[in-house]
Amino acid sequence: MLTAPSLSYSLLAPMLIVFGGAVAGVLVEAFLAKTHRAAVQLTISLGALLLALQQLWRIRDLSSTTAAVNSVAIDKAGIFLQATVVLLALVAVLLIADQDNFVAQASAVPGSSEEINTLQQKSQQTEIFPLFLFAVGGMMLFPVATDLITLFVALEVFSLPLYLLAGLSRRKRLLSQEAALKYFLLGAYASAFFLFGAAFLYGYAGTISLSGISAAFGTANEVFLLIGIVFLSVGLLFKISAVPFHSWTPDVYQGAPTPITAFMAACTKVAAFGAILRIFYVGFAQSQTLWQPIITVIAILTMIFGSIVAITQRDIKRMLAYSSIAHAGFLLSGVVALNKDGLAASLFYLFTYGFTTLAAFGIIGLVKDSAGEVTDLNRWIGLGKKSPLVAGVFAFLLLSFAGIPLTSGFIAKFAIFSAAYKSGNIALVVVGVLASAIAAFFYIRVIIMIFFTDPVNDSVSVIIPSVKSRISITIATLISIILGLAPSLLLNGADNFANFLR
Amino acid sequence: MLQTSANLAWLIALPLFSSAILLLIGKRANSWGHVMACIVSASTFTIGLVEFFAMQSRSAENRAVTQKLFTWISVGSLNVDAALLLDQLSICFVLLITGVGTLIHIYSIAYMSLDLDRRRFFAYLNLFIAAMLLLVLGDSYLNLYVGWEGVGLASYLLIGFWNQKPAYATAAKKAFVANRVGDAGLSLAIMIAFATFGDVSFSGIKEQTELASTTQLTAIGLMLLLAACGKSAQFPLQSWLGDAMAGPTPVSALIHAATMVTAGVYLITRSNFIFDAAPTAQLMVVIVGGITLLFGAIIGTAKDDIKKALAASTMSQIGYMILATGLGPIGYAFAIMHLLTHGFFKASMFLGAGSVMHGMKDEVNMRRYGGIGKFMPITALTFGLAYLAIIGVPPFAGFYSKDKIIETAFNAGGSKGLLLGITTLLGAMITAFYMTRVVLLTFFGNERWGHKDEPAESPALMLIPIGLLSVGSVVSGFFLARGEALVHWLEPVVNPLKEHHSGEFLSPIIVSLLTLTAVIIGISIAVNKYRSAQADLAPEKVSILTTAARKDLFQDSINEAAFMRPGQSLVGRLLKIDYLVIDGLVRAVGSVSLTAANKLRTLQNGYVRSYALMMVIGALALIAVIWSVTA
Amino acid sequence: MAIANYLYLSAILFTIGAIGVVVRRNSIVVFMCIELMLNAANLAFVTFARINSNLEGQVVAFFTMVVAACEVVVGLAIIVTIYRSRRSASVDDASLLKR
Amino acid sequence: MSLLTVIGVLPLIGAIILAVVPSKNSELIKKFALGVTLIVAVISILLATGFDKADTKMQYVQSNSWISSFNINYAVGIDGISLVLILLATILLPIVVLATWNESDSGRWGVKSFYVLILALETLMIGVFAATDLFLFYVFFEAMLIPIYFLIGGYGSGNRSAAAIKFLLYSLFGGLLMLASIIGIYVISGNQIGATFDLAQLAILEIDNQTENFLFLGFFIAFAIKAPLWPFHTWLPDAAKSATPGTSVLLLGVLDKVGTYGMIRFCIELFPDASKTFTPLIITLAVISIIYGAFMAIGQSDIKGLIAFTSISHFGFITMGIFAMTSQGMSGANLYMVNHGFSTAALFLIAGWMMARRGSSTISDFGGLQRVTPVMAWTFFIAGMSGLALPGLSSFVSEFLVLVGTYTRYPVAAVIGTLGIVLAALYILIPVQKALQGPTTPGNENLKDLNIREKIAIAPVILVIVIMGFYPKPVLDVINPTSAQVVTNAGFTDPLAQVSK
Repeated sequence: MLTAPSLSYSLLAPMLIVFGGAVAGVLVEAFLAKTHRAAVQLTISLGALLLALQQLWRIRDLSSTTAAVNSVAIDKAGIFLQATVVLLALVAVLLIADQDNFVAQASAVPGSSEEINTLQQKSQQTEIFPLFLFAVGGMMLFPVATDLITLFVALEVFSLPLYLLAGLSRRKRLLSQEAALKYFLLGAYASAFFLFGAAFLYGYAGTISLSGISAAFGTANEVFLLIGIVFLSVGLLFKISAVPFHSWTPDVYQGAPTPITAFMAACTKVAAFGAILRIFYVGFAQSQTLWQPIITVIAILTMIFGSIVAITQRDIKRMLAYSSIAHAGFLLSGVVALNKDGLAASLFYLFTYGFTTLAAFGIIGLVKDSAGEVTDLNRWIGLGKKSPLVAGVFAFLLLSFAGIPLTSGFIAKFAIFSAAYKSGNIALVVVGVLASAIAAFFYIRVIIMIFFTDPVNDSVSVIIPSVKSRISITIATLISIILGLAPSLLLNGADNFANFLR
Repeated sequence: MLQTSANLAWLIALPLFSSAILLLIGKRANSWGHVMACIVSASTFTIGLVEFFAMQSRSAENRAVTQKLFTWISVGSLNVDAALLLDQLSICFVLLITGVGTLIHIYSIAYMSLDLDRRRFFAYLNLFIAAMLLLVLGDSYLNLYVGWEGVGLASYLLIGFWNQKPAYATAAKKAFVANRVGDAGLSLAIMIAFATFGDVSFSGIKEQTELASTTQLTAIGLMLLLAACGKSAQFPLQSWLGDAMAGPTPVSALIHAATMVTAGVYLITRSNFIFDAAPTAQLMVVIVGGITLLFGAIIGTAKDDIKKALAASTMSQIGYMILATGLGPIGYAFAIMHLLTHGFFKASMFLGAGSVMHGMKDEVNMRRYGGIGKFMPITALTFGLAYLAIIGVPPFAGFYSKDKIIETAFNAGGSKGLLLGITTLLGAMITAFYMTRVVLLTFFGNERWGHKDEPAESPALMLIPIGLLSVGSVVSGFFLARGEALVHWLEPVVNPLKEHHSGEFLSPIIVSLLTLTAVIIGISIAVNKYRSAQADLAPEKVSILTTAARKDLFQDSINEAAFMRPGQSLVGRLLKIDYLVIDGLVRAVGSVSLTAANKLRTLQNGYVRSYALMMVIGALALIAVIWSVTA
Repeated sequence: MAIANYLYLSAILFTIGAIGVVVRRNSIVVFMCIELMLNAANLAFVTFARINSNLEGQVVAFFTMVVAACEVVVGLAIIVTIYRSRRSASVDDASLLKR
Repeated sequence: MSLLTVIGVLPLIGAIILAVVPSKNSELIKKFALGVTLIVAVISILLATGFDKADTKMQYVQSNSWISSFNINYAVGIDGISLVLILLATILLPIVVLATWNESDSGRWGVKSFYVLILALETLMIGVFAATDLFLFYVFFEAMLIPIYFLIGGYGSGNRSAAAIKFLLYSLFGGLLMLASIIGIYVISGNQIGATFDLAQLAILEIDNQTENFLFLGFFIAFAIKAPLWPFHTWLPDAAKSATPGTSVLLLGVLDKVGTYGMIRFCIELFPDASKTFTPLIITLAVISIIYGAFMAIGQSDIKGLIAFTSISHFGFITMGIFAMTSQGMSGANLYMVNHGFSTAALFLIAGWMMARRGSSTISDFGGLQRVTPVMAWTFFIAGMSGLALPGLSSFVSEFLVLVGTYTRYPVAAVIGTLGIVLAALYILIPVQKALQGPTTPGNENLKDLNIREKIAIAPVILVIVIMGFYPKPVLDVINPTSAQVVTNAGFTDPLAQVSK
């Protein structure tokens, strides 16, 4: 007799709540009057995320590999990653809630009378909230998925909403749509690689579970394994923007609405790195001699490429995109390290980097002129004089990106490099610090523009942020500062939670 | 164990504090500063005398006294106390410095009376006295070094006293730099001494001299010689002395004639235990002294500036002393004797020259003098006495001291002795020539100053010191040489009697006769040449030798060609290299990164298809890499 | 027929898809090429399921089809919007974001 | 809580109070800053009086866990070497504040930020010398860059932002190399004795030669940039030319000492074998620095550039003394750090006043100052004499110790180094002649001499320069035991005198 598969809802609750919230959001979008939608949607999103967070706290000491028929592993690291995603999403949703950034009706042709009408009537559509929640749900699933198909589904679940969200900017719509198209086409392309790789891994191991793949090492056809690892990696490396699969990053970061860029930059990294860590630590740990060299090379290329190309960027969002590429390189050192320290360091890094990124993009969203956001760096000149506080916070965040001591970015870098050193990847550490030196240059260049160059007569100004943005930026900045001064608050946690169930 | 004395520190402290007070209080001390400086100087002389008589009353072995002030530098095995040593050698200097110094202080009150900065001048003079006393009282090379550079500083300040004239400021700088070269030698000597003996005190090194190798001692000796060359204007570091005449004349008398420039002689004499055991270094000392005594003498023949002529003479006379110190144990005493007598007569001459300048509105060109003797009889008389002393006419002071040196030179033995003897003899002849020239051009002949104001005799405040000094130039030699008083006095310090009169080449009488002959020849040539000559203008058509002498034997040109210009071009080149190469490399890192960034940016061409292509290539490359690594 | 041939076919299809994305300009065609790649992967799954004699691969194929359908929905939405804005479906025209 | 922590934290509290309290009264802000720095100076003197000179162990130690997962502690303590450097910093600071009273008025962000930065910098300076935890040291080491960067970029003159960024990038580059080495030694400690950053424990690690060499280089390059040693020096003249005089004093007088301090504390104490291996190279670089810096100084037409290059020459001496590995060289180098701090402070402060009065930093724009502004000219002269190591002034003792200490082990280096003292005469006397002597340059006739505030500020510096020249014993007594300890721990003994009694 067939028995229904048993699901431990208690352990899956966080994800289910978020997905439930997303579905509720769709219903709200369909049935509720336009005037109330925005408030209700925000409430649902916040509620779902907070509830999920509470559930994560509840299950923080539990673990199971069979929560969903061997497809999902609820373990320490998984919970940490999920919590990171949820926390980041909580802060990000406040940024996203500033509807001003989003197109009122996505289907309206840019510049058409239809678009103008919807803007005038303030009949803003609020599909971004359910899309956002779906993405968050996918991101929560991705790092805890333990078989290839769940991974693939999770990947698509969080990617597809992001493709759409990238195209929803109210201003510069052509660029936004282009970003969406590029993101979608390349993302789908990468997914195809991922799936093809998954097929070969299945062919190699005869099973789609990561532990099965690990167990099969030494008993099966290594060519399949090799093809499988490479193609699967292409899909994963694409998501984290590792060179040479990074090309979408600058274009999409620049074109997407800034709150979405913030969300994407912070949360996608966490989810994708979470999955990579699990796949490589659990699935490919045995075959490390196969992949460690290439991931090392990719990490090195990524650090250097991101750092160098960022030097000449003139657009702040684009520059941070390249910066995120460089950070992906640093984070890959944690993957290569393949030890507990590497995992703990990566967890810490993802957390701090996420909040710093959110805050940075949040601030970028504040710098505006009459035509909307100003991302051209030349027009940021002299911002320090106009609004010292915002400029000062932004400078602090840049220093954190650069990894100057007393910022969280420094502790993160230190942690991840020492893990890499411990695993014997000294070259990676040396290149890492050199790339950091190059990277410091472009962060500091921005600081110079903001503080040390006399302002030209320009209409650029920092708008007074809404309460939501203010809360969001403040929280993110505070977390970044606190983790710089007292990293133990999180490091110990990361240490305790650095454990994958196999 | 040496006796201690609590007075020594006062010798240095008094003038030092006085100097500091004068500098710190500033203009408010204008009215009484010079008086205080003189009193302080006189007090030091008194202390010196007290110490001298106390010393005399003790037996020869117990005459030296010390005073430890405090631990100065103590690191590891290097222990240097700030401690003073007053022995038979240093008391000579103490008396000379404070005695002549006091006279010159008094002289300066009148000489500098019109100068607005007289107080500052006296502050510098006191500073000099303090530093010079430290130089001769220091009980170790390091303490000596402090005084050594201290007198250099005082000399720098005083040469540049009128530094609003750029040439004077340059002269001061030149003196300091040339001295620094010598100082570098002294510091190297100290380093070598410390590495060799683990000690830098005179007594500590003296005890261990026999243990050291000749090479080590020679190295120390040569470095000490370099130091002496710098301070005493000996070849090849002599060129600063002539320019140093930029300072006020009392300075020239005190520092650049009587005391500071003789510090080199002191240093070598003080280091007798090293030179006695290092023949090569000793030979170098002799050579340097010999060259310089002729060098200075030749320059002296062609100088029209009275102070520069005297400066050249100083250089030459110190050459005698240095030469003497290189002649072994017996030479030290004679060097010191000549040093002391020279201190009297040269100071007297400089002050006399100052007196003439005072009367001649600061004119220094002797061709603008003439017949001054009848307007300034006392000055002329004192100058004349000093003149007789320097050329070595018996029984004036110079006769006793110079004759002894010439005699010792002849007795140095072999061809070396002959060569040295002839050199010193030649020097004596030229000295007689140029000094006679100075006297004739200045005090005799027709009046050439070309204005109606007749020069008047200087005030008593100036004449008294000159008079006292000229008395010294007359009698000092006799007293010092009588019964070899100085030789015996210095015996405990330099042990001169061991080889005394060992191999006599020429008897003293013959040497004296030879010398007198040389002097007379020199005088006659000068008298012949300048008795009736129209000396208004320096002759244009002159021999190459004269031209060379007028240009200081090309010393400045050589220095410029050998050091200054290469140095300047090196600096210029380094400035360029620093910017283009070293900083250029740094900037290149930046521009390479920028270029790379701009090149790499072009990969990001905006086309989805090329992004996709990059991904494909990336994937293929990964497969290729793994394949090649694993297979 | 040897079962390996299915794998070769899968590889060929995947390659055709991959090349198609690189060489074709029309965004619809590019998208179809990606679908082709997904299906090539599906074929590989099914083949491996056969080779490994278990059903997991076949289950995956169903999942993939569903996901691909979702992708079509999202993809076409984006492409159509772009087409309406630009009156062009060429992927090369969407190249404002660069450098 | 250790007294050390108290003096470290006080300036920071001051900075925070300044930053938070909304006051626009710039006089009040300045007086507050002066008060804070004075209090810190007084307490630091108390600290010194309670210091046991004979004890070579760390004193005033305090250790609290900071980042437990990496075993990083807030661990501070001082020995003789760090004590004198802390004193240097705390004593110079009120002087700088007083001396450069009006320096911040024309800055980019006003007076308040200037003093917030200065006070924050003081905390970091104390911290960097007091840290006994490698990680803590690194944090201070790097964090120091930020206030200095803003001080140069915001309050400097000329091409200030370019100079600031050059300084920052250069230092960051070195710092990151050092980070790699820190990570290395941390990991090695983890493998051998359990991960730690405690200096005393790190010193006993056994590291294989090749690794040790690489780790050493990471540290050394960072410190050589900081010090700076040829050929890593090109940032310094630019920074010194652009920074305000007060900033330059802190930069050259105190911050750059971190480089030479680091060479002793980290390069030598942690990697004695590698230090031995690289000594010939380092001595060579030091000698080149001495001569090169001197020649470059001679060629400078800008007074700030001149002081910067003289410092490069002096840092050459310090480095040479350190790596001579003799007690004289080591003590001399330590003393040199202190002395150079004061004499450079004097030079820069007075040069700053000269420039502020004349509106130019070109040496030849001055002339005849001795007559117009005698006090200013005299103080500059004394500072210059200290710069050329005139006996009787402080620098002489240290320079002599360095040379003598070097000679006993590396005679050739010492001989070449001695050439530096001749060149020193040139690079000091040439500007002295141009600026102080000669006829008064037109435009300078009415320059004002130092006012009371300036006199009060400079007097202690001159006093220290003179007293330390005659009586360096109190400082040497503090430095000697630790220096000797460093030499011994590195496996060296002083060369014996070649002949023995």
